[in-house]
Amino acid sequence: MNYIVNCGKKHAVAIDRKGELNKPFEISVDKSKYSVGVRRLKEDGSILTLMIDHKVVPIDVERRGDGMPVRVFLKGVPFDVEISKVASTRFRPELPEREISGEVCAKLPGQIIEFMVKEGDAVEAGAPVCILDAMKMENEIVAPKKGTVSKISVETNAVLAKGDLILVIE
Amino acid sequence: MNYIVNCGKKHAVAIDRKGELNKPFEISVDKSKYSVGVRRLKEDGSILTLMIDHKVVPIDVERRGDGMPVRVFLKGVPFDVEISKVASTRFRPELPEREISGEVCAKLPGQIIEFMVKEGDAVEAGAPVCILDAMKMENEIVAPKKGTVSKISVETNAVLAKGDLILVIE
Amino acid sequence: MFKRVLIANRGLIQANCVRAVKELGATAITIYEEEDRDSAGVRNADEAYELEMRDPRQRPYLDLEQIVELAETQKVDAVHPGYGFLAQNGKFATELESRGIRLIAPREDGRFNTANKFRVKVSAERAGMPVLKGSEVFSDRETLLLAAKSLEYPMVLKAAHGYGGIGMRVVQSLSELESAFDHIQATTRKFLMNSPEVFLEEFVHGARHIEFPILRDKSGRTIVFPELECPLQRRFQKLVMETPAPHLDPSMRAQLQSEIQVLCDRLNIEGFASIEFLIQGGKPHFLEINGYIQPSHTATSLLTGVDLLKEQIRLLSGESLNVDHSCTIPNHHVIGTYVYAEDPEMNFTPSPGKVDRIYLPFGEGVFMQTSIFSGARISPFYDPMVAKLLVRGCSRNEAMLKMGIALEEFFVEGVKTNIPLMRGVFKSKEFKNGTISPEFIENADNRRKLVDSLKSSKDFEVAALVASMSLHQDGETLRKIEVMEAEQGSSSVLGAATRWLKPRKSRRKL
Amino acid sequence: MFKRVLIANRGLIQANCVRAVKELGATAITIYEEEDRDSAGVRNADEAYELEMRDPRQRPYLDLEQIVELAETQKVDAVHPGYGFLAQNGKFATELESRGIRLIAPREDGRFNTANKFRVKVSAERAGMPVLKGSEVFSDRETLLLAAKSLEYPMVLKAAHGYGGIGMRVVQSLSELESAFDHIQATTRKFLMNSPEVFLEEFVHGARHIEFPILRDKSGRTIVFPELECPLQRRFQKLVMETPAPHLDPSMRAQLQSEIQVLCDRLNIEGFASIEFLIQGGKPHFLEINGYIQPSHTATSLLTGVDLLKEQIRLLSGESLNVDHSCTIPNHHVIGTYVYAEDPEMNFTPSPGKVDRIYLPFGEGVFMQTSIFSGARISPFYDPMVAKLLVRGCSRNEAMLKMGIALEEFFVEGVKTNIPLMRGVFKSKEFKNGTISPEFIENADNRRKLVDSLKSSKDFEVAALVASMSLHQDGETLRKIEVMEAEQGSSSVLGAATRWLKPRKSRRKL
Repeated sequence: MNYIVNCGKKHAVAIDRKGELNKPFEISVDKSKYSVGVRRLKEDGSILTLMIDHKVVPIDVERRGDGMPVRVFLKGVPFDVEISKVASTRFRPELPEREISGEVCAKLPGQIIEFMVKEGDAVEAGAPVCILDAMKMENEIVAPKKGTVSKISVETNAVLAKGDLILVIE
Repeated sequence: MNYIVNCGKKHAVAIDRKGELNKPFEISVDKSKYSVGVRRLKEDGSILTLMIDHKVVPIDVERRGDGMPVRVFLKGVPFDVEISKVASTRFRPELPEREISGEVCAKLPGQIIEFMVKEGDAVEAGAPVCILDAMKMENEIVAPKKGTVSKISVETNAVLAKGDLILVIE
Repeated sequence: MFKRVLIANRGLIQANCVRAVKELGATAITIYEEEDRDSAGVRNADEAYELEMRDPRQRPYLDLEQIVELAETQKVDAVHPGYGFLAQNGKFATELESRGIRLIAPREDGRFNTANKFRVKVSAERAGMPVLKGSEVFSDRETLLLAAKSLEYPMVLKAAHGYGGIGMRVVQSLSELESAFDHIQATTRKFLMNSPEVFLEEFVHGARHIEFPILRDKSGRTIVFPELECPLQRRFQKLVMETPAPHLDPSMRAQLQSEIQVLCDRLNIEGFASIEFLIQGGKPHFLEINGYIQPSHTATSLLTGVDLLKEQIRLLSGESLNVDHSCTIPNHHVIGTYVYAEDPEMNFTPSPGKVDRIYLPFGEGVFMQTSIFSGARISPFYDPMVAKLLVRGCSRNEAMLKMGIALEEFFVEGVKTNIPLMRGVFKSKEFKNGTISPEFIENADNRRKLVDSLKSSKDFEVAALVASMSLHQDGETLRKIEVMEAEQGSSSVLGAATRWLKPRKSRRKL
Repeated sequence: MFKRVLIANRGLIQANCVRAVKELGATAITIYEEEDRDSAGVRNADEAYELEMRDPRQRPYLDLEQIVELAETQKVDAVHPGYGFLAQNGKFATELESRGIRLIAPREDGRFNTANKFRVKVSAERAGMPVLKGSEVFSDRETLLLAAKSLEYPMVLKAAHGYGGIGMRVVQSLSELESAFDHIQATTRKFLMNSPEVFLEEFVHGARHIEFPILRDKSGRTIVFPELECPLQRRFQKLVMETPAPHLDPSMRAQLQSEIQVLCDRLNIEGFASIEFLIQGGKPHFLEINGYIQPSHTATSLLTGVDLLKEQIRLLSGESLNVDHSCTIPNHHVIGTYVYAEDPEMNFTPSPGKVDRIYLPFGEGVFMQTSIFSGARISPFYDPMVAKLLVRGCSRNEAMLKMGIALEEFFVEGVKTNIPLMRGVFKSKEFKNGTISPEFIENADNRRKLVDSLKSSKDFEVAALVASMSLHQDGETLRKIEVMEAEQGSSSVLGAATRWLKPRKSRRKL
């Protein structure tokens, strides 16, 4: 399969389709050739460790909602990536329109120490709606879009887990 | 429930039947009273850590084939125990006769480097039957009982996991 | 020595205090809240007591009443507060003393040192030390506006009883000054400072920050250790520690060591303290005295072989100093790096959560203090420090080399850390020649440059390769599932493709 | 310096060599067999190559041909053998030299030191050192019987090229002597010794075992470090290391240090070596020269701040010594404990397997070198050392205290270790007053006594309590299952009672 990846500059990546996960892959990036072995996998099948030209490389990949990689970490060092073309004989992940959700969730575990809005308030995109206290730091949480606060689902001083719903803007 | 346990000397242990796993138990041993909380459990339900009178105690228990404890480890320090009486309103584990098995298994992972017997040989209890090489050390494995070698199930140089069957004496 | 000592803190300092108390032959008693129950300090203590969450707005470790109650019912004869939390709390000290319990904190003339930055500054000035230009103390807005007129922006607003970067703000303008004032007044209560008093001080650009740890017993025997430098901070908290300070003229070290001796005698300090200076253009300015042992002092222990924590407890129990003076002259070089669970790319936003993978460095001259492990949960409620990495070399160069390699080996996944950033720091010219300023990495561009300096052109190819591999791998996984399901109708591996069946949230947009 | 260095070993020494080579700015290349693929050394190396298992009777790390091949194809200019395996192998050295590749092992007059114990003994005698009464070398049974007549039982039979306890036996009688001879002749091949030559030596009862590590460059500059003592062994392998040796008269230290200087000049040694002595009744006897860095030397690095591993590589690359002599006089006390995955109750039978739980000690003056973690698998095929725990104190007393507490905090479950036994050792009068003999714990009764010394009468009550609890807990579990099944017919938790449904084998009867 062939990929065009923006990372610093555009790179053409070709992975041999006949590659087997338990044998090293022959992968070419532009003019360079790499021998790549898959060393460790997570339960969900994603890759934890690669062996690239006899060097162990722990990796992590951040993905967009649709599963496309946006960020790669090589032993913790981040690289922004954008896959601009996937030439495949088998699958081509479709990229749906992403619409901004009005759901405001806790971006970190912590405690809500103040609300700046109440239900029914109109808010501008980017306006602060509440303060989340996490690790001695007060984190301002802002409205993701313009609209009206239709629902506040927690109370002041509530302790939240990452991802808990705080309020909804419609 | 009441238990009589030989450990150094005989101890009378009484555990309040109304005890709840998530609350501290009131347990008396002879004249002493202990407050005991269950801190961590293994998946199989056995206890990993106790909180005994406000002290964290990592424990491990070795059991006989029938499940009766024979050895207790307090943070790695071994104590021989024998439960001589279980006065229960609910269950009383039965202690079946234990007959010595003629199955000889690998007591350690390692490699069989030599057999002293072949199928059909008569052996005395305690006679060496093979050498298991583990960690630079040659471990002599002896016959658990008098009898005839009815079956040798691995070959010389075979690499064995702990518990693998080596041979059978009948 | 004390018989029963209560350690009123958590994390690394808790475990380290428990160890020190046990080495001194006393009973180590400690406290914990529910989610810290499996921590090393709790595990190793002789007795550990769980605190109730009596007030949702206040963490149990700050629950002064509850802790004093426990100290009394458990009949302890001393309390070690660690640092932060109640370490500088006057009320806490008084409550304990009134019950005949000693708070392990430095004394002045036998009284608890209320850690009043301003009073100490005045004493230092009287002792003939150069201090920073600044105002008197006050707690009302009117005086604030007046005082501000006598200094230039940027200036520093300090709470008289602030600690560890709390209650200290650099301000560029009057409006910033006023909001900083309001903020400090507000946080005074939250962080249990002893009074809302503040004062203003000139801001010294690109100054170097050094401190001299000292031990002094009640008969006045004193050891002034070699200086520590913290060349890098963020939010007034230390990221790197070095001892001795690079490029500090030995004669200045000797001079400051003797001036400090004078100051300590004058204040009649007993126990452990750390005397801080700002150095600009070769000129030292007295800054403050810290009355508690901080993570940075591990570097001094490694350099000198003196267990500061243990000595601090011994001295405050009334025993006398028996450390030999040879350790006041440095014979090696020690560098330490603090590792925090936070995201330098997001201006050091805390990154609590579960550690998925961790690789720790080790080897000759490489030392770790950490309690994290694969699977550990990092609390969102406390200081996000997760590890101290220290190296010792025969020279600063050797130490820098060791730190560079150790940070390459050090890898944590699941939470974001400053490890990659610090790799860049120790590779940088600025750090090597000692011209890096404490604020250097407060600047987002500098941070980006440091991390980018780690990337070879090959790395970009590899990153592109990895992105493609991960997508390819999804394909392989999908195919496997199709095959398996075809073969045995099994759906046991369906989880393998979850990200395709129900899209995951991107971890990137925080 | 070398450009590309191949590290031909595994485990802690592999990781430590990789680190040292990287700190020296060279490319660190290493080897591994399938089951070691996730180890720290492999992870941190610049390049790692998996070895094939070409012969089921020989571990790949001993596969001389394969490793030499790799060294050649990868164009390395030096090979670090670590210790054990190929460290002392003459053939390996020759094969490499013939390809222009340096083996990192000490030289005598520029030649590879074939580590012939007997030849070195002769040189030492010529240099005027006291040596042990013994025979010439021989390799035939006739000479054996003759030579035996000239000594008394017990005596020691040594292979001229043995190492690390291999090829060394204490014998009590002629029959033991003969079987020991056969065993050594047999193992000569297995452990790749350079020849089947052996010799006999008197056995010195209750002697103390000390060694002086040295560094020497090609121009003859030499550092003789303070002595290390290994007061406790089993199967001739070290369990405890201490530096400096307790109760060694400083004048004897100085005298031996200068005699060693003479011997090294005479042999014209280049690189790292360690000179071993037996001390009995205050009288030293030269024992042998070890040509490789052992785990024990970490203690010397901690005491002196000199990275021996790094210096060894530097010196053998032809660079010159630049370590300052201050480190030849000890200013602290260091104690180290080796932790092995083995069962002291079963006469130290190896206990390989999976680590279920592990708690590591840390804190001021407490240092660990280990690569185990919860979930780690310990190989049945190699030396079972899993960790080195070191402490540094201002005095031997402080160091012993620190070691005692650190061992209490140190806990490993899943594999048996010598940790509980060592807790007993450091509590014992014998260790404290330094009268413990190296063989002390070879005796099963002594081992039992040491472990029993840890048990308070309360502990027996607690053990009884725990036994009852575990049985009670089974009951609770069963009841839960009954309830659950009644409620929802769920059998998901049935595993919880497996021990009742299908009895488990007792782990006790090995």
